[in-house]
Amino acid sequence: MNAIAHRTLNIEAIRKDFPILATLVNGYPLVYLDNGATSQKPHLVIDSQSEYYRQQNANIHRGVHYLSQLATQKYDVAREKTQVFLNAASSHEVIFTAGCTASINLVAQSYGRQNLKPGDEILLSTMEHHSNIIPWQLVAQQTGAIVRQIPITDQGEIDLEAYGQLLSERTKIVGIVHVSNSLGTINPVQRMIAQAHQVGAVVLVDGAQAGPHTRIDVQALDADFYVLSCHKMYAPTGVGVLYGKEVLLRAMPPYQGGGDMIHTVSFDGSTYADLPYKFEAGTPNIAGVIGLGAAIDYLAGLGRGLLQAPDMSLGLALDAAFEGISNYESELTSYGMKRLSEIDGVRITGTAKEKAGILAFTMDCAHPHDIGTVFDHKGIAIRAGHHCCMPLMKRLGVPATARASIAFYNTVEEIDRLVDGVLMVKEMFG
Amino acid sequence: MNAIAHRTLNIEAIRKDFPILATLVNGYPLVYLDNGATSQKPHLVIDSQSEYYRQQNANIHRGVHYLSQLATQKYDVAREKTQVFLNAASSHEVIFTAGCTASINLVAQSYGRQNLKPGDEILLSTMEHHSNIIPWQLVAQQTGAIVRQIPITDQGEIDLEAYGQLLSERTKIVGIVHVSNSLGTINPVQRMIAQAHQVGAVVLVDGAQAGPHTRIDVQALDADFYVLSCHKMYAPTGVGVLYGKEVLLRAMPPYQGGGDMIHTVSFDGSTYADLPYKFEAGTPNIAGVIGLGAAIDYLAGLGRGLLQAPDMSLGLALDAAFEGISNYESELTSYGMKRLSEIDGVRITGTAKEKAGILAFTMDCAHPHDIGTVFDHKGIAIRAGHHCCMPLMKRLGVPATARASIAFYNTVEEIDRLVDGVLMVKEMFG
Amino acid sequence: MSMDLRELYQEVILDHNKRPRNRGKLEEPTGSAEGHNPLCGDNVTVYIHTHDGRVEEVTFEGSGCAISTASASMMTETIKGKTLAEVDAIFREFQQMVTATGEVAEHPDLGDLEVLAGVREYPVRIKCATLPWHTLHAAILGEAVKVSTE
Amino acid sequence: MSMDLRELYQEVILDHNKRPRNRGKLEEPTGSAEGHNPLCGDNVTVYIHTHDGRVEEVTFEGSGCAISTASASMMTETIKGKTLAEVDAIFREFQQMVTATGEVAEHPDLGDLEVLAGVREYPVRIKCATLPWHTLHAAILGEAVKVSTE
Ligand SMILES: Cc1ncc(COP(=O)(O)O)c(C=O)c1O
Ligand SMILES: Cc1ncc(COP(=O)(O)O)c(C=O)c1O
Repeated sequence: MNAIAHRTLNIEAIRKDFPILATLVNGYPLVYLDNGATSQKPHLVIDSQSEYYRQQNANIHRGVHYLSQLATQKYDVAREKTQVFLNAASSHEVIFTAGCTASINLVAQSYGRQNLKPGDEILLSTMEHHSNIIPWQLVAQQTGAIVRQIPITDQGEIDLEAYGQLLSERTKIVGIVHVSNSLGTINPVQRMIAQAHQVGAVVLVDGAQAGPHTRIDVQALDADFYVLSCHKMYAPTGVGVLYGKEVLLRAMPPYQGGGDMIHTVSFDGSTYADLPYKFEAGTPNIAGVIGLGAAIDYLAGLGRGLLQAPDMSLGLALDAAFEGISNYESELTSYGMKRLSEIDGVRITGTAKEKAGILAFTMDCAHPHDIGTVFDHKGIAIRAGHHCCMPLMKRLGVPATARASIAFYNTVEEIDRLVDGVLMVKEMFG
Repeated sequence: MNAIAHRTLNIEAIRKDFPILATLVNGYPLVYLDNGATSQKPHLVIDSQSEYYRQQNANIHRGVHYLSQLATQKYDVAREKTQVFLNAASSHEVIFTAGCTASINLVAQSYGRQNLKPGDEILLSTMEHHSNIIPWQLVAQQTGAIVRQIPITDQGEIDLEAYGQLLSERTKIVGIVHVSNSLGTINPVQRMIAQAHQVGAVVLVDGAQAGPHTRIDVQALDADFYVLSCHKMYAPTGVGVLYGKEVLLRAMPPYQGGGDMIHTVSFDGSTYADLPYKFEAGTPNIAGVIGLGAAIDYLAGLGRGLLQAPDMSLGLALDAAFEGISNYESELTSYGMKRLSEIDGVRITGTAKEKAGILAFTMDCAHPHDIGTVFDHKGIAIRAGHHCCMPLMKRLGVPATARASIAFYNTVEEIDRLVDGVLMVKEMFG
Repeated sequence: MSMDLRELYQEVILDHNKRPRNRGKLEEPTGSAEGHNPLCGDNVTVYIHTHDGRVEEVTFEGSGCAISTASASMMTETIKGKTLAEVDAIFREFQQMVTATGEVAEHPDLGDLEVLAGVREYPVRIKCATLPWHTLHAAILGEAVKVSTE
Repeated sequence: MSMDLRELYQEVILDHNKRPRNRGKLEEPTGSAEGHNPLCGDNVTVYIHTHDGRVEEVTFEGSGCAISTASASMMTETIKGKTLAEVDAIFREFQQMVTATGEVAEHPDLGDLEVLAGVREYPVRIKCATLPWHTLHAAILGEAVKVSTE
């Protein structure tokens, strides 16, 4: 993939693929730096939704008719694309859910409730999103298991020494965010998984912020469970992915009951369908899943464009796309970090060595909420708050931060406008 | 509302609102009679999705910026529209979920797991959809409660005498489908709820097939829980509604944990948000919920058109729309029942006195699956199978039925084509 | 799109559907198995009697669509008297025929069964055609498992 | 769309934000309460000392944005010395001012607080302005509850 190092994404062309980027806010061109909350969608994804409802809409799996067969085929193909996206060993290991949060709850209630006993331990890092904390607290209450905290350093990295000491034969589950939504830290999940496996624990990796920015390979990571939030990956709202190793998924009881997840039903007892259907009760978000397929196609298209190889396989195209995306996003992040750190009274939150597109900061003179409002006035969309990471905020000793989160359609000029915004806040509140 | 009796929907104009109806299948104009599986979507709903992604897309609730405020406002307004749709007392009683199946699982796991004790009884009718059976079997296994069956008559009606005898102080929950997806039977839910309340049981009404065809009034029914499947109601895939009485919802523990459903989170314990957020963990299907709002607007538009009252309130407009819709759909159903019953060797399944748009049948000469394939060849989309009602199929003594399910955009000519299809099957297999 | 309906429902198929051959139960089978397609409610039970690695008797029972009934009926006719190795080869060839995409190959060993090639054009119906075969396979192996083609 | 930023962040507000009045703890309050806005992490505690139905002392502590800090600061200035009935009326009027849509009414009783009218244009910020008031309300009632404006 070295060929790519010298080729760069055509950002100007890419921006035209995302119609919302042309919005004017309050007379200013929108600077969308809230990608960590949700990404924008390219035409290809938006149009896949209308096309589906205009030409293919039907319920899947059970229909003999034309539309149902079309819809089923599109849905199944999206699962195969997602398999390649994650480099899963089989498409049966890809479960579609309503969201990343739903995926984690599924694992906690199905795998967790089945396997946890009183005194067993669940390890979660201080930097986890609430979605990777509360489901475990709930199942801990139900089973008598104990949630323990993997501490972090002042730079916002996992304290690996402490992690090693926390691991023991009591450890049954480790939950770890791949890329932190509040700090940008890229955690050494491969290494952490290997360590957890040594004590016999399984690991769930929260890939909500990794999916949109890095090439994922669940087999190389040896992850037991890996979850994605598709609306953050240029795809529609209402879709999540749960990857699980087949051997684990097979042994797990169903989470939700309903249509499509059964084999036979009677009032005397029911039997359940095979993977992946066992975990897809009821009519899924068919249009949304097809939209996820379109988002993966879009990313692959970027990769093929970079290498001018229109016939490249999906996997290689995604390799190329994510190499291009992460190179470019790192440049933007470094530039932003440098510019922000030059401003007096600005403190950057999250200075890990391995770090992806998050610029989070606080200012001495102004509360993040005020920063957000001033920015909004200039058309700059960032997030102010705890970013669903209250334990992390407590650890950092701040009630909230202002967070700009980057996607590959952002530009250096937009980072400059962010910095101008910071200067304006200083002038106003300083 | 009597004014409406003499006015009828303009079906020709309505068909133009649904772009997929112009599809040709195998050279024949599509006859879409699989509305029970999923409905088609009007332009207004389809366009609401592109408009959202082109102009408003952002994550909701936590954002200070322009797009986030737009999206939040649209999402909140959709909840208020849904409140009117159901005539709920408060918009806090309207919970958005990933689907009807998810709604029932939520109630089973949250209300059920909290309230059921060994020996307690859950009553479900023989005609329930698997989605209203399996979740209760799962919670019964977890709690030691017992699932009992409310039998039906040969016509496909609830055996009300048997129901009365089954009710006892052991009865804690009754699950009953409002309109059967396999038979079309409209169940006397108001009366059944009153009876259940006398023994202190709560009632969940499965309104998946009622929502698209009848005006719902949860307060008049005095339903404790009422669930909707929005993709069957002209809205996007991936959205469901759970209505619950405030007093019940307040006392229930959260179902899924994650962002937005919390008040405070710490590793020492967390506290949960108020209604409706307590039950909406994680980023919801924002576009889908906004699409549901558009579907409700579309229906209201039909009602306003019928009465030529463009300024009519949403509630009254929905009254008018559903009066028009159910009148017209009953006519189509009666016509279809009459024509099918005239054909030798065709047996109609479901002959309840109160019956909505379902024409389900078996033929002596051909299996439903073959009927479906022959129909498909002529562009007629119906469903062949057990319709996620295996216990009902067993009760009826058939492995499967062929089911045509009607929506207000269907026509008499389409029913005629259905009948022609049946005659062709007879010719081929007879 | 789809080919003419008559190519799916050929006369031979309609005939086997109406008058299935070898329908019934075997009194003392050396193996039997139950197959189920939950999508359409098809149920089939296959009874087999083998001796010295050869199929002496094979029958089926159950309710299913025309495709699965005809497939079961023709299957019993075709394999009676064949060695288990031959049965295995025919099963493979049959499966290949109904799932292959692209060029339609010749299948001289399949005899009448070749009329089922038309299901290739009807993806959801392929399982109807293969259900009896999977069930046969289980009956031969003497597995007590229930087969499902979901 | 949104009005000029200076109308939200008026000089008076910026001044109260920088130099909040009556910040601190009361030694022996007759009531106190804690308020929390989980959306932005704002926290405020209000201490009150009333005697004979009149506010003798009122202070606040906590960390919050400029709007909530200024609102708390001005609130304490405005209500000191007022009867509880007067406080109640002012609270109502304040709430009406920051949530009303349409015509902007006059609010002569609110004094300086009137500069907060600008939050009307910023729906997500309204809760910042009202959090100290809800907390005050709880402190007066002597409720041990924690207030949340979620
Ligand atoms: C009566 C009934 N209940 C529940 C469901 C389940 O709805 P969904 O698959 O949208 O969750 C359906 C739809 O198939 C239904 O017809
Ligand atoms: C790291 C992380 N995990 C989990 C989530 C939850 O994702 P969703 O809200 O899409 O379920 C998010 C998004 O907010 C996140 O950033």
